Amino acid sequence: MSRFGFSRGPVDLAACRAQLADPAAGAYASFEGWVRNHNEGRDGVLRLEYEGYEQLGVKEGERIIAEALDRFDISSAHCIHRLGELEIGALAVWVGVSAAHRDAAFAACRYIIDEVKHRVPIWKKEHYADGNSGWVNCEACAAHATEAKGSHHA
Amino acid sequence: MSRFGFSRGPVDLAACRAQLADPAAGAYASFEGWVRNHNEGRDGVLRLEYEGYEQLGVKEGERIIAEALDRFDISSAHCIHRLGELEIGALAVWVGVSAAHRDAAFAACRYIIDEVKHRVPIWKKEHYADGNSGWVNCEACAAHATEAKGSHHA
Amino acid sequence: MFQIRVEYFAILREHVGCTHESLSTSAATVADLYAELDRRHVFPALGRLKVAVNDEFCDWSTPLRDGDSVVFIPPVAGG
Amino acid sequence: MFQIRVEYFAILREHVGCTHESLSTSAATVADLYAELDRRHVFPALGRLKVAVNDEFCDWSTPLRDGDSVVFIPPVAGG
Repeated sequence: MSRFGFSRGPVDLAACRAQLADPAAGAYASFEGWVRNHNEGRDGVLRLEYEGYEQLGVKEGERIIAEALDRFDISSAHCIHRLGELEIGALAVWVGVSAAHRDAAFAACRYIIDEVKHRVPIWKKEHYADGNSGWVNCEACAAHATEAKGSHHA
Repeated sequence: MSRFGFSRGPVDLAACRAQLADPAAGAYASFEGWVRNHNEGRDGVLRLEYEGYEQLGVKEGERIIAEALDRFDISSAHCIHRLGELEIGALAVWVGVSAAHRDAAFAACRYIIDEVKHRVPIWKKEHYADGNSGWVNCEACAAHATEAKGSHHA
Repeated sequence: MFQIRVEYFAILREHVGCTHESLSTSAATVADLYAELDRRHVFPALGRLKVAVNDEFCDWSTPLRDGDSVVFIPPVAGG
Repeated sequence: MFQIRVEYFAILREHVGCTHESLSTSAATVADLYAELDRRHVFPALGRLKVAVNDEFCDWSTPLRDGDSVVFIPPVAGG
């Protein structure tokens, strides 16, 4: 069973959580990313659109989960990321970790969400109340980096 | 509505989580304590029994939630602790925190569970496969502290 | 002499054999009350106990008043 | 000359106007291929791009082989 996955429909949180059950686990830490109505000081976010490079994304996601299992004393860890259009308040990403003790559960949960955000090829387009939209982390680069054009692989 | 509570029946996690919804919240961190089949190196835990001093417990729990809201930049935080007999795998305690950003959500969630474990008057009796049972954190004291008898308020 | 109610939880409840008792005492402080009850019940040694009066944590030096409700709090173990 | 498939995602997909293209090229490396396509599409400047060949991350100096599938990866923003 895969421990990292993409989902184009709502995530069944109870089912996700149940997969981490373990009679030796005394701690369960989870993290959810929710679509919020503001980002980097800009209000009026109406909805988000997530796009993923799925074939590479699931491999990188699985590597992150494997690293977490290797680095921390945990029982299991799973992560699911939504793709497609999401409204404010919707769940965008879920991470769940079970462990004997809470130190490891918290540390692994934090590790996974941090790595997923930085390494898994997922892109987020924000749609604003004023009718504009933009790809997060890309538009600012595109705007500021005209002079650096061509240095993409420096 | 109270942000810390005791429950003598199963906790409705979906309802608990829904209470923390906030359109400005991009992060939700939660922690659950599950009844595990071992404790402090001792295997064969069959079930647990939680007893609470409820009148003081809800006050202290509310104080902890208020401290978390004061110390961390979070939207909301709730905690529910089970009382009574629980089987292995059952949820014993749930903490949920929503926030704009994940740093604060994780930090506040960790703060709340740590403080609840240390400060809220709840006691846990373990029942073992060999027929023995014991109050966690009390039996060892009782066994080792005979010579220190009477120094309870030193 | 005044009336005090004492509630027992967990290991102390099991040791004493009841959830609460009402008693007349002339104990000046919470610590004095504990010492008086310890002579009767011979409480198990539990390390650092806390104590609450009228459902709030308090110091062992807190003076007792008529009608107070007292709880001796063994080491907790929530979560 | 060999056949290469290039997939586009997110801001690059919108810029180029298609999800993928197949092309014949003599580009020796992934970096050379990017430069060749940049002349045609004039990609937006995106800071540090990553690149994948056959669904694995790789260096920009990776040599291209016939039948390779290439993806240029704009800055990601999951979560």
